[in-house]
Amino acid sequence: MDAHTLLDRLFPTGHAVASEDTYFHGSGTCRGATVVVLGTSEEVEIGVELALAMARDVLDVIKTAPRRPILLLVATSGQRLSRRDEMLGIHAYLAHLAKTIDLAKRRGHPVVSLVWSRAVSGGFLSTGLLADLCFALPEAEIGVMNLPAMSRITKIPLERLESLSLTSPVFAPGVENYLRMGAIEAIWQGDLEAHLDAAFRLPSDRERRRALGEVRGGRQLARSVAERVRSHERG
Amino acid sequence: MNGDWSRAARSREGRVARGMIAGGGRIVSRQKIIELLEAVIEPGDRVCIEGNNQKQADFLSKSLAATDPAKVRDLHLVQSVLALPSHVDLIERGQVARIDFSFSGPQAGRLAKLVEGGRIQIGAIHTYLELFGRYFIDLTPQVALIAAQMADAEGNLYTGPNTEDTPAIVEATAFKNGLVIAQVNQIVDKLPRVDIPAGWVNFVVQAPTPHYVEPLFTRDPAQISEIQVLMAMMAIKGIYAEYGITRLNHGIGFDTAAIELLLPTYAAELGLRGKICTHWALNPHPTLIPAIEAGFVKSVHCFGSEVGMEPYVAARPDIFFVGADGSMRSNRAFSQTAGHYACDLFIGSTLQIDLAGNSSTATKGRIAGFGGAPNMGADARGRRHASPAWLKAGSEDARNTGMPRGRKLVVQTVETFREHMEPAFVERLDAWEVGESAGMALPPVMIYGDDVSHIITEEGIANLLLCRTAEEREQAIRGVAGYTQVGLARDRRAVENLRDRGIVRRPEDLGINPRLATRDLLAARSIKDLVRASGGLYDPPKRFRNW
Amino acid sequence: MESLTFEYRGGVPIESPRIPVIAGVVGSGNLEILLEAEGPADHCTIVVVTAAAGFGAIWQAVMDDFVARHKPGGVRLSINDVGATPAVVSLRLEQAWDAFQGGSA
Amino acid sequence: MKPKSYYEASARERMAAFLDPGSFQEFLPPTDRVSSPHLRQLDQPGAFDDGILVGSGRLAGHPVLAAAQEGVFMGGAVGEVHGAKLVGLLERTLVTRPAAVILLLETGGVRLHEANAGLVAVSEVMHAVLAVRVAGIPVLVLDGGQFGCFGGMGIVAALCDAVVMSEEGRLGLSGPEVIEASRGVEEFDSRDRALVWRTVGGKHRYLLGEATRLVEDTVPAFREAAIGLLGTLPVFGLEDLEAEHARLQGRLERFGDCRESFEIWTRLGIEDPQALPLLETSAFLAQVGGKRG
Repeated sequence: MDAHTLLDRLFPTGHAVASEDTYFHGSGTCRGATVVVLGTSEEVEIGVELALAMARDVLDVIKTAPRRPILLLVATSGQRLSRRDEMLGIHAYLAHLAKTIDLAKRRGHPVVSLVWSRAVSGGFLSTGLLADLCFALPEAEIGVMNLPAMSRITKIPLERLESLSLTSPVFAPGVENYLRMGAIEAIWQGDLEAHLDAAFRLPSDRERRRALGEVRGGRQLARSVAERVRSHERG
Repeated sequence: MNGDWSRAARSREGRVARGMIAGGGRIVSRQKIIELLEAVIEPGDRVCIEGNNQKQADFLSKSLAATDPAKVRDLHLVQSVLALPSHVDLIERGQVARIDFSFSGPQAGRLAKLVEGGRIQIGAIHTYLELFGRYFIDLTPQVALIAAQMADAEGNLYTGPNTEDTPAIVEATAFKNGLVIAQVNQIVDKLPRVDIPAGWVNFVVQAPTPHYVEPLFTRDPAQISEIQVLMAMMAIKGIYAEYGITRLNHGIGFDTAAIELLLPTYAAELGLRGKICTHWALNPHPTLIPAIEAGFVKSVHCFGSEVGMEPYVAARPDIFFVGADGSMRSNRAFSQTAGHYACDLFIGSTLQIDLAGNSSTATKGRIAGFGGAPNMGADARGRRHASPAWLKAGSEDARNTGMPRGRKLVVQTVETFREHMEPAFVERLDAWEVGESAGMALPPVMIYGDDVSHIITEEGIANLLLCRTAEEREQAIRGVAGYTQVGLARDRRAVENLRDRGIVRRPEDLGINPRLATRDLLAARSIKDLVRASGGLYDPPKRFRNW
Repeated sequence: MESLTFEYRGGVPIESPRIPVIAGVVGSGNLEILLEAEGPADHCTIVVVTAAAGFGAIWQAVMDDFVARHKPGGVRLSINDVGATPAVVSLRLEQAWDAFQGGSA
Repeated sequence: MKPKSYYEASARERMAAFLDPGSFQEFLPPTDRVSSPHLRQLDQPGAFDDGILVGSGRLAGHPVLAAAQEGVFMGGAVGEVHGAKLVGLLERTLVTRPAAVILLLETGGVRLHEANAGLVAVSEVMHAVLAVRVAGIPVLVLDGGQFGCFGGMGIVAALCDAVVMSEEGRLGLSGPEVIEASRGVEEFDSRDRALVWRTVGGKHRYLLGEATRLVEDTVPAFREAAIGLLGTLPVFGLEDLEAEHARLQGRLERFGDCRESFEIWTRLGIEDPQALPLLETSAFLAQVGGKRG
């Protein structure tokens, strides 16, 4: 699916989105409400320029359109792998983007993200995962590293990783796995407009993903361990 | 018999004449180097391609491996190392019939395959000094391909800090009707000093890139373990201090680097400054810098230089052998001689030690050789001058009866298990099998057991000098072999008896608390600390930096 | 990976109470040892999880020596190992024991 | 004897020497054996603390919460439990309101053996750090360990109020080895350590303004710097982010075409930039003065 098809399905009554290469931003109308759209396509690597451009748009939305819902459409193969970007401090650019999204949420903008193609590592951390709620299309790919590469680095035989990944959601890429982690709230099929409309009404809080992860059997310890530290009696 | 006494001399004249045509003069352009080599080398020649574990005549070696195998063939290589891929390429191309060498390090696996496949005959694997000796007896090169830093237009050479093997090779070749061809990094109007006179050199070529130099003796202090610190404490307190070791050589490795870095701290606390480790035969190890700066060291003569140490060495002419031009002079042959005859102690590590104390670094599927260790790690039977350390060791040696004499201390320092739980102590050295599979007349032993005076492990020190019988010797070795099979099979009572006699000594017997063996004792814990200690003079290769 | 358990009796009961100590770090060629006051007063239980399988006999010998040296009673040692050599294991054991006795790790 | 090197110390040694003596109280200590449930099935030994210690203590008398990652254990990488301990500590802050939270980070980022749980955990750490700052409690990062601070935790560091680094510290997103593996040695020669350090090391990060303080590689030096930063007030409004935006935009405009850190240092107006890597920290600070990006 290309970005236009996606936007048409999300906003069948209309959208005005400007596209600059692999980054698009604008707005769409969802059941009569205007939604800010910020998205990437073609599995772009997020480098310092793109992170800064996105942060600029988020700041502008905060200034010009108070409390307007924001939809992040995520398609990224991760952060840009380049010595020059590292030299310039790409971690700080992605952190800045994250801070702007966080500020938007605190200023009353509901923020929802949808992974519609790929979402990998740093690119995902500083965009989609910052949303109140994160959704995915069934054909999306989410992960940190493919199993052959993981096998090379960890020196664990590929066959072992492959067979374990059939039962364990914890290391192999996959939308279903992230659903079980609690990171993906739900997978959207069928009427995307209806899903989007409902998403902006759903409650969300910081601990929801942990709770979901536990209920769905993906992260059985994260919630309880965090809770034990938080409420530890000494100190 | 009548008299044609100049056949070899005429042969050289012929070669030189052919070379002058092929190369277009004494100073040969690099484009013509292959033609030159094809013109001057004859089938069956003994050829030496200079190279050691540091500098390499790499351009000439590569050029030789690009000559026409129909013209340049049946060579007999006589050289210190087979370290470059091009050395082995030459053999694979079928241009070499036989090799006599000392060390093959990185190419050890490829060489083993060629030998197994019957593609090459090995004359012998020598020590450096031994091979240099044979240059002057029966393995004199007809052609020597050498490396120098600079030449002038006449062909005088400057070898600089990395002189290494050059004098030995050139001396043998040039004065026995051989041909000397030098690759240089630069051709200049005036040399800083003349290391090799033009009259001993036939052709000079400027290489496209400076000859390769390996920073072989650089050990990053960050990688020294607490166990190595502990063993270094034992070496200093249990051996250096007890014998009063002032003249010595250290093998390469983290074990000896740890000793060097404990001199200004631990040894100084023991009051040993000026009493031990004053005179060295040693490459300029960066890890020796703190000891030099602390005033521990009076003199160091070097086999070769070390990448990045040149400015520091040049700024310490009271310590190092530095020419009037201000740069160091090294000489492997002389330093090996010094290590053999003028030092009271050698300490180094190994991969395997057997029950008699024989040690070897030869492992299956590799033919590596030992370089200089066997000369450093051997009692010099020809030594006649006395020193307190030498006399004390001699007086302890249970085999010395009758006529008093001294002996050298030869110390092996090993952790009982290496990485991946490979035991350092074995019933039978791999060298037996290696020797058999390579068709060698002898198993490749690095240091023979009867030359070893002490073995240090994390468990303690075994003094083999004091052992009266082979059985005692075996139990002394088992007694420091830790949890290896060899160590576990010890006779515990016998070992305790040896301990009572001071033959086996534990850290606590030496007054050393292993829990105090921490990296905090190291005078430098990083390469940067070494740079600091040198006052910024040491300029380490970039791969060793973390700044 | 392999799990090994060693049980010893006849130890000298430690003076209680003792604060648990940890020595070392789980990393290549290294190990962590957790020493706790636990179990019957003359027992010493040692549980080793090691990345390097097949060295049970060596672990046994190292632990036998440690127990013979200190006669720990009412003590549990828990070890996570990534291929530490016996030299390192022994050193960490001594460090842990020393700290357990009230010294510093 | 020299003071304890921060670079060489273990997480536990750092924590003990960093906080006021004897003040550290650990939550979920090793005796609780709260370790990774995922490593064992991949034949990897776990650690009793899953490579991170979290707890409370005092810094120059002030109550603080603190966490320290152990780089030697799996490169300090974040797994499910490791991440949850960090998240729990940060959230505890909102309840106990200490003077600051101090993170002694040493990490390659997400632990591959439990990559999905790790990635989600890092995102929760990000949320938590921001929540703590919004609550008016400063979050300070110390970065001077052997494994540096990379991956998602590099982003986390940049979310905090201040970062204290030593020259030995490294801070970035993708590690040099990762970039070399996927883009080739021409892009980033990870074995050229001098290049690595002038690209992501403490001095360069200080010059860019990404490291708030640059200190000598000793635990006491880190401690002193952190004490000095205790009064830092988190600022986190729209204007602050606009200022941050302008700063990052300015950096891109000024240095975006540079291929080497030396060029950046030259443009900062520093004399003899080639000499900077060799300078001791104090000499370095004197040489660069206020010339920072």
